[in-house]
Amino acid sequence: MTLATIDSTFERCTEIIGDLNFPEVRRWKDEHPGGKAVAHFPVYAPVELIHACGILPVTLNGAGDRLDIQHADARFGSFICSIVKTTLEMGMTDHLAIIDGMLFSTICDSARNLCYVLKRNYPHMYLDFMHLPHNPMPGSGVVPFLAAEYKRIQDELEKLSGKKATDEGLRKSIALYNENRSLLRDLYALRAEKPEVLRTSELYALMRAGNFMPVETHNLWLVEALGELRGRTGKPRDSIRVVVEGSFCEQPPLDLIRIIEDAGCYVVDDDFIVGRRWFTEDVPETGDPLTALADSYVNRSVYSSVRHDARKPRQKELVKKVHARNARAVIMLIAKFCEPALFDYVLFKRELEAQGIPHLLLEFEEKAFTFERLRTEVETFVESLLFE
Amino acid sequence: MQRVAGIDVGSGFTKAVILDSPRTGDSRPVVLGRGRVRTGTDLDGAAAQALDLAIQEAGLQRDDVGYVATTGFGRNTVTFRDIQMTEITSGARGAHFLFPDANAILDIGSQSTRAVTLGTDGKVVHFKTNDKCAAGSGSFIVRAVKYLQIPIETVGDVALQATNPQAISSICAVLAESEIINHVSAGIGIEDIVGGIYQSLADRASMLLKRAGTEINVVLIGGVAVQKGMIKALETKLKAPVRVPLHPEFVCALGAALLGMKRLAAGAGSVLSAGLPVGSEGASNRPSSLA
Amino acid sequence: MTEKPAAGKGAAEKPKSEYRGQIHKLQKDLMTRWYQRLEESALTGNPKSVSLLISGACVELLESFDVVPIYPEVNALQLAIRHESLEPILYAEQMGYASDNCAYVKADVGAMMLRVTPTGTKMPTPALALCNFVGCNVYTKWFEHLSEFQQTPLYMLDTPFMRTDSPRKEDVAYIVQQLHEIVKILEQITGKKFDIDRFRHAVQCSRQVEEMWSRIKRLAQNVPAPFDAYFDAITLMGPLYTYRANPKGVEFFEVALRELQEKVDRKEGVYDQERFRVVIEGPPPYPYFRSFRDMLSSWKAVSVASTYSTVGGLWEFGFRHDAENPFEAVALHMLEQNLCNRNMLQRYEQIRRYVEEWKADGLIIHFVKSCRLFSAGQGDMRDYFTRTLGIPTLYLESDIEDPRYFGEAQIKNRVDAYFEALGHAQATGAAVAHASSQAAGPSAQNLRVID
Amino acid sequence: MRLAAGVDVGSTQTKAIIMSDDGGIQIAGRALVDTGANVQKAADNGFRQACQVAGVSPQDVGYVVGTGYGRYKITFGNTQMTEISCHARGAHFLYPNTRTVIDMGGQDAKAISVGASGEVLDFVMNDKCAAGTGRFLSNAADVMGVTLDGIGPLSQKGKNPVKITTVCTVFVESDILSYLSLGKKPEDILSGVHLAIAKRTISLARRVPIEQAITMTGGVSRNIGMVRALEEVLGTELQVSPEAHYTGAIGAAIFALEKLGQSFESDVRRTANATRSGD
Repeated sequence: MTLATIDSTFERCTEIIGDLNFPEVRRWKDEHPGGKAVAHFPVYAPVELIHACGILPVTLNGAGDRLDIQHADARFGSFICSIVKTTLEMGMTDHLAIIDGMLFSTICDSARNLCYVLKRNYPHMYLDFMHLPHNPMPGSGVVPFLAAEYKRIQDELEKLSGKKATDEGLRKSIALYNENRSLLRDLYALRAEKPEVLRTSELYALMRAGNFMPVETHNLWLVEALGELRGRTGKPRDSIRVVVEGSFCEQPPLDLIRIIEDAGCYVVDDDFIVGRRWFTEDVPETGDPLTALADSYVNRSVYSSVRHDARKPRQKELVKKVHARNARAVIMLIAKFCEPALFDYVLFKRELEAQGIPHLLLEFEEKAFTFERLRTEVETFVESLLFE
Repeated sequence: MQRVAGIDVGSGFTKAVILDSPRTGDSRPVVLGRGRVRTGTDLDGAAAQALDLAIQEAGLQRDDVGYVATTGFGRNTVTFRDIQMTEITSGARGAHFLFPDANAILDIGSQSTRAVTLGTDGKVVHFKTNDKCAAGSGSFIVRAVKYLQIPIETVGDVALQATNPQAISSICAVLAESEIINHVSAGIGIEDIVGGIYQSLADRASMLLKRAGTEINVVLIGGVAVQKGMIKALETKLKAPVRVPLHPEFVCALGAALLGMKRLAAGAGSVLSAGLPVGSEGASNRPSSLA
Repeated sequence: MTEKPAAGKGAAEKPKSEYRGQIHKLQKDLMTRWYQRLEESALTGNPKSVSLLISGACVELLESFDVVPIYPEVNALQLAIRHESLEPILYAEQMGYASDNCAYVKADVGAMMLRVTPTGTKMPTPALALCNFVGCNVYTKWFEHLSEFQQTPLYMLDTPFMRTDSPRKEDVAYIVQQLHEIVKILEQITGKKFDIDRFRHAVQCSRQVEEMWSRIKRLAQNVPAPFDAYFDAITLMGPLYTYRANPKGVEFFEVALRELQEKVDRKEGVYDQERFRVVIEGPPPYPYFRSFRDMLSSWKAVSVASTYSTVGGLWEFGFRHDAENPFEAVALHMLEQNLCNRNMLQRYEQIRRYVEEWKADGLIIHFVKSCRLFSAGQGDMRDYFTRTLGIPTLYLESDIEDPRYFGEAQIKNRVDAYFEALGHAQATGAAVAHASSQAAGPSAQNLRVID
Repeated sequence: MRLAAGVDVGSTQTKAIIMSDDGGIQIAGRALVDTGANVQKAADNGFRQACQVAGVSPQDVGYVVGTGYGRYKITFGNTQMTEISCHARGAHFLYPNTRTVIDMGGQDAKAISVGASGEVLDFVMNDKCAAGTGRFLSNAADVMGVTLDGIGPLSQKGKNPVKITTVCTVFVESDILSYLSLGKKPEDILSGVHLAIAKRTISLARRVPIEQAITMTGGVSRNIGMVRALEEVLGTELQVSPEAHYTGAIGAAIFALEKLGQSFESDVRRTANATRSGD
């Protein structure tokens, strides 16, 4: 497909992420009769595996404000985050009918229990839980363990799709996703360098749209967008450079990201949909592909609140990120009831204060659509840094 | 002579002050007039009305006002503003102006409670708002006294008579009301119940202050600041005196005017004098340099 | 219609529900001894101490090195039950913990910062924070924080979650490999050489304790039940975690089993007349432990089984540590044989067996805000038990640690209404669906939903 | 003729019912008083007023059952029952075909699954957060400057209900204020508020089987906007009695009547058994 201008790309992306009917997934299924789609939460999933089994991976982002919760509350109750409830609500209102399976992993206790609640209510759906390890120590035998876990998942996925994944096919999938991650890294670098050229809300929409389309298509869109953006100019604004941290799973509404920008922030790095950008460098495209994926998970991945890695304390990694992007402050943007992020905040706060980096804590819900309180807080934060 | 107006468009009332520039280098700006009207649904109109009242009280004409700074939830809807800022920023500036040695501000409004720690020059260093529930805010008191059938004006004094205040522990304002009802059912005296309400408000406020960074030298502003029971409960909790401005409601309007004055001195043009249209919202509308 | 017992604050008669035999005294002695050993460790550096989590604990390994376990969870629950949890919770919130974070963690961290211990005795700084997190992601955070605040080395004993029907051989191998790493660390900490025979002995002790503990739990299948498997079980759980792998634990459980068996022989129940038998799911509201117990007592309702008492280990369905294969046994226990590492559907099945085999009238689900491992999805559990199985189910919400989430009047209201309904059913022989598998038939029929 | 009474001491209002079994069970008198700060007095006043209306002396009333939050404060009562049992029984009296009760009061919202003879099969109440109770409505009314009685009818005029993010009773105020500042019509805002509560309530109510016929009870049942919103969300009609407000007291009075007569008790048993075997 050709895209007239970059703006229409962004517009199309915004439409895609706002459509609970998964139009691009439907299109793929129309083009691939009998094809299956397997969904996962936005943190990390071995999409290469899914892809190599001939299945379309789909990253779920809940239902935002487009679906009222009328059933899921009865199953999950108070003090549980939005994405868990809206995902279940989507199931209970047939919005997930196009999805043939879901793969969960060790994100948090609520998301894990969701896997089994879905399993009871949808016994015919492929629902699996994957243990992503927390002990990266060399003596722990972690890489063979994870490779074996991937093999188990692969076997299940092959049963679902009726197609075998070959090593060659796996390497091809790895290459495709390497390209996707590399393009996203380029976009992130471009935004950090020229935030006036690429708004975060735009980058975010472009990235998030990739959750719902084949990686081959997304790669095309990204290449095209990068090309156009390199020629784009923008008037620099008097904004502060901030790193946004904490919304790795439940995703903030697009409008909330706009509010942060409008209040006078240049977001120069973030952990939105961090699962799409999980590896800091390419996954090896040679050797045993499952081992390559497992080894990459253990040794070449980004830090995250849902993964323990004693070698890389998250608070230190965040400070490194702030310096690397030449940011002045951090906005902790945390989904309400998101326990991993709320716990990590304590250590982030200590470290940021020790380093003299100002920060602001905001809690959001993906299903929210009025943000007056948050707007006031972000503006105050900006004012406190800008006003003499 | 350049006068500056600060207008605080709050959810209940809209407040305006007119500030006069200092005549000599070392003197302080002076408040010439104040105006206050119910906000209602026409925010721009309310701001204009409040401004007119303040101008009237100051004995001035509209043309005498050279710069308008707005704050409060309706700050962005005032069409004739030159600059806007949040009520947290303006509250900090206003309180600092009145009490230059204050370290922290506690703003207990009808729905929200905020704790702000101040840097030198009244800059906001940290702030925390009651994020979860409004059981710690003013509207909670209003509803509680409605249930207890005592006039709001006297509630502060009733609380002073408490001998054994009964704590309210619920985090939800409505459930806190059930707790009050349970206390009533258990035959506990009104003064101890009201005393307990203030005590819980003070506990929550102290928590917010701690999370914002300090509990020392606190200035109390906002609608609840006039209630003696609240002041006493806070002082007991913080084990230190708490200061309250003479006109606690106007602190944010004052702070806005003060920052507006700074901007004007830095050479910013005025919408009023230049007759320029004001942008609708967002960054485009924000002055290019606030420093 | 059923007559309601007098209740409310200061109600005159409260049915005696607590059993106080020799068990109680011995339990006190053992727990005191444990705290003394911890204090000794704090004062002299010996014995060495290691922080550990209750669920799926590899306490046998520690025992073989003479290392004393510190259980932050026990610390937290002790604070709550003594009504001392709020202050440390507030302190932790001041440090930046959110009101929605697990209050167990907040109470423990806050108490550590304030240098408060529930018993007033000194707590040692552990030589190692050994995080056997078994399914609870909050545990990983908790120990990361402890390690950070206490400057203690951390070992993340990564336990694969029970995502398949039984543990995979790769899972077992992965854990065994980590256990061997821990052996090396413990050798360094203690300066002692690992002794496989001591390890086997510890494992053998656990095996004996498990056998007796299981038999005790089965005693509650008797009508009347000789003890309350939710409230009284807590008394037995202390020694189970601290002295399981030690001959002292074996001694304790021998006495406990004998005493409770004697009660059964005398047909002595928790109440003079047991009226209701329930299964309780979820942790107790520790800050209101007594009030909650009184609410059930006022209806002469006894809990005959509880999931909370299987947090440490799930032995009543047959699992025993095996001294022949001690490492594999510990690995299996961590993987499969404790409540936390099992998935929701496995928990549903466990509760279903309780209701049937322990002859219960109904199920009480206690949702605790702090623990999403337990609570997330309990609404679905309720749905399964009421609609699919036709078992009368009461759903309550409060917290395990934070007193601010216990609405006494509200909870009492729900408890009373539940037993009013059960009582009505008993009196008229009618309506509220009976707890048996056949209930899925006719009673499920009138449970259609309008959607 | 036997006389019995039910007194429902609620958080804001106390309701009393005198019931007689003279030629079938019927209501002989009713009274409604504000609870206020003295619960005991309110219960006493309510009971006496109801006796007066019924033209009987308090001594003639053979048995009194108290219910509601203040039930333990009723000194003249013989026993007490929870309002859950009483609402089920009361709704069954008003509409014998009732299988589900949706009760919305000031502090509580509950759904009760009711058996053929008015017994509680299952129930669910609002959780630790009071979201979605009647208090939410009165707060909204306050913010909008509309009377509590006025919001229901006004909301019916709303054609384009706004979306309400929060069901937190207090934070809804800022939602409403935002909409007002955006120039939304009061009726559309109120319509949105009613729908938000209805959705939240039904979402919780789905924990029990929601079966036909559904009877709505409690103070909020007088709000037509709420009744319609619930009907919209459920896709079915609700039964709302003019006596809905008294349901708890009615149920309590019936329990009291039962208590008076052993024969009545066995009637219930027979009915229950008959219904079961008829299944």
